Amino acid sequence: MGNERILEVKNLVVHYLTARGPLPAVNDVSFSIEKGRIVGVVGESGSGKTTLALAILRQLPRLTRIYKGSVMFHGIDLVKLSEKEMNEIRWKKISYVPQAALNALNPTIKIIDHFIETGNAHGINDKKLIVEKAVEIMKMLNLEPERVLYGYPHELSGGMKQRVLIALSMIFEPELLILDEPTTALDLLTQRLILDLIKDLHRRTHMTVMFITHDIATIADIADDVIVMYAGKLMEKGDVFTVFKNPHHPYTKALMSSIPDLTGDINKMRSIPGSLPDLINPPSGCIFHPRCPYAFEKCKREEPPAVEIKPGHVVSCWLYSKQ
Amino acid sequence: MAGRKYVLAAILMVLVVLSATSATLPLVKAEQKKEVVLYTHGWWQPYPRNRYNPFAPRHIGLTGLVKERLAFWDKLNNKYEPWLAESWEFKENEKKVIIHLRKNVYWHDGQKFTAKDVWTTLMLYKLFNRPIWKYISDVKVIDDYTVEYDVKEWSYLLPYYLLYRDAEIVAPYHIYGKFAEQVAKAQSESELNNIRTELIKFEPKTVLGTGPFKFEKITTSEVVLVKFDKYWNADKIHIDKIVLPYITANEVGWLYYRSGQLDYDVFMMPPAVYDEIKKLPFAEVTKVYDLSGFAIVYNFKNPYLRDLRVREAIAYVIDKQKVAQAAGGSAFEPVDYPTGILKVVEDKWIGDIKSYLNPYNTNPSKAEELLKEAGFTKKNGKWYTPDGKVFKLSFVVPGGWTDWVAAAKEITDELKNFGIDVELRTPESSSYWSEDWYLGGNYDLAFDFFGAWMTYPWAAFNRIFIEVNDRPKSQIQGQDFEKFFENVKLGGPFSGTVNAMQLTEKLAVIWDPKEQKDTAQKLAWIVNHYLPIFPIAEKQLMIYYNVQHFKWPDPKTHFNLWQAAAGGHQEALGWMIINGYVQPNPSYWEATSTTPTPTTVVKTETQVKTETVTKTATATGTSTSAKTCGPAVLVALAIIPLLMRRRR
Amino acid sequence: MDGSSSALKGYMPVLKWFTKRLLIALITIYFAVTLSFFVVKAMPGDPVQALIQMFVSQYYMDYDSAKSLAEAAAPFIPKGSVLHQYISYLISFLHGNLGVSISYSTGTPVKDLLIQSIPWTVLVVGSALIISFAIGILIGTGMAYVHGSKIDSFLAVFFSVIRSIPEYVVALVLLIVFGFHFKWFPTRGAYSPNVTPGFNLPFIKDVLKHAALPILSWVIVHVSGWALSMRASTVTVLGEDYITYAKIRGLPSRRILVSYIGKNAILPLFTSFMLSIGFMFGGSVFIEYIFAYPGVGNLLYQAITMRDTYLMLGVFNIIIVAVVISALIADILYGVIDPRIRRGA
Amino acid sequence: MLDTPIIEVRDLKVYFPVKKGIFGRTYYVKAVDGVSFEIPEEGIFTLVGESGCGKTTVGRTIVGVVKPTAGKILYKGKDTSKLSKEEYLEYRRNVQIVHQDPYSALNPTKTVFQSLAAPLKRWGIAKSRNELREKVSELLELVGLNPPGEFINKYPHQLSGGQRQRVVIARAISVNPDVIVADEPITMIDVSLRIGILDLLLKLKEEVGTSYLFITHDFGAARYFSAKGGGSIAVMYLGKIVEVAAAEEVIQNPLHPYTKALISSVPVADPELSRKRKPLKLKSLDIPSPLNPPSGCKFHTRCPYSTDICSKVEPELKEVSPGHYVACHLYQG
Amino acid sequence: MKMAQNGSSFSELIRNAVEDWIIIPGKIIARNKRGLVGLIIALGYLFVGIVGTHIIQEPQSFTCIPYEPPSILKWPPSFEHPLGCDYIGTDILAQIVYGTPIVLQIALTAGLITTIIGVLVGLTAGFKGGMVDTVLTGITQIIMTIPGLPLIIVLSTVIRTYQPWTIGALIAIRWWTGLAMSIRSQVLSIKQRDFIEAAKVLGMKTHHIILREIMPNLISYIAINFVFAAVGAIYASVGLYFLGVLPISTYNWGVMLNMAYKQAGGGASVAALHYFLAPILAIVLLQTGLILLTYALDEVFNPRIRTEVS
Repeated sequence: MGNERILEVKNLVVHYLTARGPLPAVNDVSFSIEKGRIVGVVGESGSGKTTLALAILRQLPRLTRIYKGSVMFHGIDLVKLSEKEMNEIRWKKISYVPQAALNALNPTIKIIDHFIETGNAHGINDKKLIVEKAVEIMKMLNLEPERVLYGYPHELSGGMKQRVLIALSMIFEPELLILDEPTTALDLLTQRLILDLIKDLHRRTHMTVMFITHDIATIADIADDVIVMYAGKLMEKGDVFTVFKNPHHPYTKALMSSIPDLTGDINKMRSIPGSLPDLINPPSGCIFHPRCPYAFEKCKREEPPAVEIKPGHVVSCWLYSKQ
Repeated sequence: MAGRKYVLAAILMVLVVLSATSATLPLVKAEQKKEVVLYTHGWWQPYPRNRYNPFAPRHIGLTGLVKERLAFWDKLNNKYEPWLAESWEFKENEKKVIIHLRKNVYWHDGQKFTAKDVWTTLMLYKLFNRPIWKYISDVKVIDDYTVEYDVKEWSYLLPYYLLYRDAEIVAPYHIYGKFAEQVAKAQSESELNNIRTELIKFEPKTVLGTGPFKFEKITTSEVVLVKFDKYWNADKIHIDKIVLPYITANEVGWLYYRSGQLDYDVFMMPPAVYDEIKKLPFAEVTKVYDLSGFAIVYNFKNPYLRDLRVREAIAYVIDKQKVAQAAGGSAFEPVDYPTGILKVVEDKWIGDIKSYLNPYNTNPSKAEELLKEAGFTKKNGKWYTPDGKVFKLSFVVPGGWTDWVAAAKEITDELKNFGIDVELRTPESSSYWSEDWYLGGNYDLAFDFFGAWMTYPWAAFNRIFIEVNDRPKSQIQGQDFEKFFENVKLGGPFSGTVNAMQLTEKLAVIWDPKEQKDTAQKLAWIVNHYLPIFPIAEKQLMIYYNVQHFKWPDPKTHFNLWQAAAGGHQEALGWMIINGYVQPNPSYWEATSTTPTPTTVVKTETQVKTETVTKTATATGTSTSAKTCGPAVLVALAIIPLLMRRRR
Repeated sequence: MDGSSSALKGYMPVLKWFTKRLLIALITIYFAVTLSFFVVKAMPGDPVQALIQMFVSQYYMDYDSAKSLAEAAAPFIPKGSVLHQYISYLISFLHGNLGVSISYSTGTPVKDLLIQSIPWTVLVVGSALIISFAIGILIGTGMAYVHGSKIDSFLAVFFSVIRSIPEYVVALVLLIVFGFHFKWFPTRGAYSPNVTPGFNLPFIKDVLKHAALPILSWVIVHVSGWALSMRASTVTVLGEDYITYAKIRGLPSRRILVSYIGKNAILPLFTSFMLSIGFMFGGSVFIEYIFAYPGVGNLLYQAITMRDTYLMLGVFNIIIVAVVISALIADILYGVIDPRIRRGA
Repeated sequence: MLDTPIIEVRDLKVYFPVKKGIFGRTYYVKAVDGVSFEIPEEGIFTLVGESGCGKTTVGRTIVGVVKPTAGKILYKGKDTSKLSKEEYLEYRRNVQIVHQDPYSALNPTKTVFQSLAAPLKRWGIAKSRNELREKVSELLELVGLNPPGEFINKYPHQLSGGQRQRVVIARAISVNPDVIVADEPITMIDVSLRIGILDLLLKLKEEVGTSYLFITHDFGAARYFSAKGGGSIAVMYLGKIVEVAAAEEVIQNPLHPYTKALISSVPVADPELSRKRKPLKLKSLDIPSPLNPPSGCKFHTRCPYSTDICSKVEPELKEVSPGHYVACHLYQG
Repeated sequence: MKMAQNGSSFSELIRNAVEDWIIIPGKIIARNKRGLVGLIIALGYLFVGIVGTHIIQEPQSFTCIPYEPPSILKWPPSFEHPLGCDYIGTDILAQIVYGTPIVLQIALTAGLITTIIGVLVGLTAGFKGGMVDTVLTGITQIIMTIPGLPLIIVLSTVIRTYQPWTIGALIAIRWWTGLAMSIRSQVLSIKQRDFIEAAKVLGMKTHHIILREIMPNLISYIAINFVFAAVGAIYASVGLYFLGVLPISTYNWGVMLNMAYKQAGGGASVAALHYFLAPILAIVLLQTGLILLTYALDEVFNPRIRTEVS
């Protein structure tokens, strides 16, 4: 695979402004995505993975601000772009498939209008052209274009909606596609179908994909690289084979053994003790230390730095720090 | 996409148009003021049917302006002056009255007015049993301009009924003749009934009369009359148009006064408003007697109120001065001697027996004495009846009549303070004047008029002793009310016993002034001493007129003209106009017509007049634009934040 | 959905639904009309009595002839037991005959009076409703955009307070200030005498001028309600995923405002808007009374003060029918407007 | 087991009337269409299936909030439809439910204490206030909310999802039930805490002797819970059980094509393995409408192995190897 | 009740009740500026309504100069007649004060009856469902089609009432319908929540489910609607007095408004303007206070905010 870094996130901090004070939903996260790779971002709810995606797209919800850091896309810092310049990049270069899909489409307009308005919004006014493109992608996604395009969102099943959203994100053949939990809330067989379709799409187009999920098994299935997040922090990142074969960070290890899957030894499965930290008053030092079985004195005092233990394999843990 | 924009634009446009047109309105009006227009109020709303039929309920009346009577009644002097009739002869011996009609009179549709029309009208009045037919038995047309009445019962009230009250000639033969002929021929009550029904359903095309003004049209807000060119006295009339905006409430009338939008009217004003209106440079207000007042009616059904001492006690508690003040300080005067005789003629009728009359000046201790004498006891500031119950009275007044309600509230408070528990009830007025309440005798204390719009005292005593709205007093004030006044023991300057009801009836028929006075005095003494009702205050009519627009007769020298407005202000206006007493004020009307541009006219006008006018006067050229902008600016201000929001 | 296979088959359920809905509407009308009949009948005050008193006091008739005249003038006042009256009323109601008024030029059919009054009310209240709805939606959307801010919370309080100010207070103040003090607008009635009713510019201008203050009073009172509901509805819609997603797709904000926020936020308000249209005949008593506007509200007030039973019933029934019909239309239109219902979710 | 099963479900059918669109016409959804199974005393029975297969309806019917259209539920061998009023109440108390969504399962206006004390008072388990406090604290300790004093006066919004679910479990066991219907108890819980909840339920089985009907869509959870607790797993499809066997047997050796398809689709947390796997491809992904289910074998429209008979004859649930039942014509001999 | 045998628990119960119903709501309202203002205004009126009539002398006519304007325009200000006098020299403040209990009684009755009927009907319809629901909803909707204000006007003439309580009840007759329908839909949605099903499964009795499970979730809604019903009743009653449709009782702001407008010329004359404005301001201030109070009421019953405070 090529080494061109299409996206580089550096020291990104995103704050939710709450009544009790700023809440760092994404806290000092740095990583990069290489062209043509599928990067899986995994984390539990509240780990900041969706916020990270929205921050890259510069489409954060109300009362949420990028506090610090940069998002370099082809060497351009997206954080510093004007809204107009950002609009040029959004969707054409970087597009997004939202989570759940149940409510992401306007219930009062037809599917085809979603395509047309998206096209119009980015300067393509030829209706025919847009419809043609939509039909093409839909066929690729095993959807019957005639039936789907002229229907309303509520007439589609969850899996179909999810596929429509993927089709919608593909009409400009973006360089980077961000998929936010595209399989959550879908039935097992539909999940499988969507995963296969994404893989298939990736094989055909070689686009770069950022795949966000809470399900570590799905990552194993689809991703080339993995980023593990916990409470807004990056815990571990690396090549998916390396990380899964040999997880270094205690959180990654615990997370893996807390998933009841079909192959593992049920007697080795156990949940991670304790609960998620309060992000407004986070624990001192390493944010995972209250739940970490290996925690020692230093973990409570100081935040661990990100250490590259192997090229491309980074862990934020005092256990692997040379200091 | 653009739908929102259009909605916004539409709203803005509507508002701009509205404000623009509103600002230009006064200018247009000013331009039209070359024709002399007089404004006075009316109360008719245009509804589909029968508004023009004078026999249908709630028809458009306009007596004195559009319709005329045979004579003008000078209420102050109880004298009659020729109007449609030129002269009349009362022949007591022959039991006949002959009336000579004015020639050169035309109906507004161009037909000549003749004796046939009088006959037609009277035949139709017969159909409805109007009171005149109590006094006459037949009407005959002698020639085109002479009518003869056969009198049934010779009475002092004959001229009143024959020339004034039932002498409004409203039914021209060429339109209503067929009905009149039917009435003349009718044999049975059922036939008459059919004619009545037919007549009420009849729909003429317009209001027809013989008066100085012709009915032009009625809109949702106004009635418009224009000068009738064929009127026999048209030369003396200098008013081209009369507009009667639809106003039914005093408070709205005041607002019209303030803004100079009425030229002549009679809305009752409370002192605050009266003072303010009087201060206006263009306004003048003259007070005349309304020839009526209000009195407390005691219900003789209530066993305690049958006791004269209790009635007296209540009279002593009430402070007439304060009650009049409450009813409307500028419009009510307390009664000096509660007798039923009106103030304006007090000296004439009872001037020499005043020393025998009781003014019932407020005297609570006297009242206490009287109640104790009657067996009442007072505990903890509350009165108890002789049989030990709380003395409780209901007091009923018509709800919508705020002056009465205010007076009643004051009386209630005074009686409560004295220790009598009074509960004030205010049923809706239409319900009050029905057998549900007052006319059915369902009250302990109630309000009624006294005086009855006539300076001759018969009307007042008739209402006190005989009937109200043709309902006998026994129905209103208790079964045995009449028994109390059948054998009244006289006192003071008089002696013996009399029957008050008979005395009242006698007063109606006698013509001898001396006898009239004697009878009236006895009745006045009875009322004053036995208190069948307790007259409290007399109403005054406040006639507002605009001196900037018109010249009016001087109230000092022509008081009788103004006093005629009592019971019919439009009629009085009509009389003043046809006799040339009302003239357009040249300084106002000529200035308008000679100056070329209306805008400047209004300006100079306001500058010439006092400063108050400038503030309230119609729009000037410069302020027009500002006013146009007003609402538009407000709307724009409301929308700006939205627009700004969207741009982000 | 396989409705397209057979057109008739596709419409059958619609027809069935419509019939059922219509039946419910008719039943509602029946019960409401019955209820109001008995309530109005229970009012004290005999209409004939009221008429007699009017004849006696205004036309100086004697009581007996006034009575016979009243009865002659009012042959339509049914006699007999209340039940009998009720049945005959229902029958004539079915024939479209609403009885005859006794207060306004006795004998005028109530229907004629209503036909005279309804257009004025429709003009004033109808346009006021539309204006207040439009302005309310604009303000509400604006507030939702800045929800949570100081301006928003200030406006929210401000509008809740405005909403609770009685409309008669607003109308009185407007009448005194703009009608009499500044004389910007005429104060009473629907049009002036110097214009000819009909389709001509001066008349229309004049009518608009007369309607301005009543409309303004209504708008001031009612705009807050719409603004607050629109704000709530828009805030909900703004939180929906499809809004965020539309923004991410880079749709122009105007498109999002109109077909995303606007359409979806107005939909829930639609039913209450339709119902307000139904209630407009009954909701303008104070304003029409204060401005002496010849609409249904004024008619009703007069009817009540004059104890004009059938006129009262006529107005009541017009309101009831209007409400039921507008609810029916709302249901049908809602199905047409909202695809989720149209295509059976 | 020799004992009578604590719950026995026989040929249960639950049909719901449904209005289609606003335009009238009532259809019947056959949510549960002839399901039979038993929950052994102190045992576990697991229902697995995709959304809409009727597994939740089975659970809700057993706890008595849904009335069965046909079929029987036997509690300790007795037909619950024939119980006396007192017996029925007793049965209801003995069969409790733990819902999927811990946010909706607790009254937001009540504190933990209030939520737990109400059933205790209702059944007279604790009476005085002190007794109630003690008992509630005990319960909280039992479900691992330590120290109880820290939780007892909290409102639901002050607790995390896992803690809420523990309170819900505590409330369910507060009335000492024999059976708990656990309806997707971990679906809404954070990934890292899920096993904790399952372990808690298993612990209660050991300590209190509760039996479970475990309902889930997650084969991993079904396997973990059933295998650890020694129960069996049943796979449901469109209101019917298509396969039943001991936990590991179903997972490792699925027979029914539907089970095969499902299990082969579950992602595996091993990149190498998952890239080698070939999931069973179905003919169609669309689940037929439950309003109008296919004839014969309900799965035949999607089954890659379907033959003529499948669309005509409905296969019965038959034992094909000891303890392994399948409803498929492929195995009907 | 049962807890009496244990003295300490009884006093604890009292302490808890005080904490729950006085201290915590107090703290919440104190935190919320609008609510605090609203509460102060509402309590002010309540104080005036209860105590005011004992402090201030009953209004008496001819005790001051008629049309005396508010003292604030004069120097030195008159403490005797802070709001001036009406057309027959009755102190306006005294009239407002003596009108307060009547207005409050009307508001309270209307609010209570509206709330009670609305909650009963809405709860029953929503909870029972089936035929009961169909019938109740049907009745409610039929009543809803009858125009509100006209119905009240007609009914007031039928009943011919002079008692504030009855007038309040009259106004409530039509107004409960909206509340009933929204309570019904709320109950329907709460009924869907799992905790209701759990309560049923736990064998909780119906009254427990209604009173302890459903009601606490509705209470803030009900409280707010109570206030709105009260506000509406004030508006309606004053309006009807102003129209002159309701029988005039002694002291009432509506009667004042009627008298000020029609008898004293408050709309047309500057001299009487203060008399006209006094009842208007009294109404608007009370309504504003009550509306502001609703903002706090919403928070008082919200467990999230309760825990933040305690």
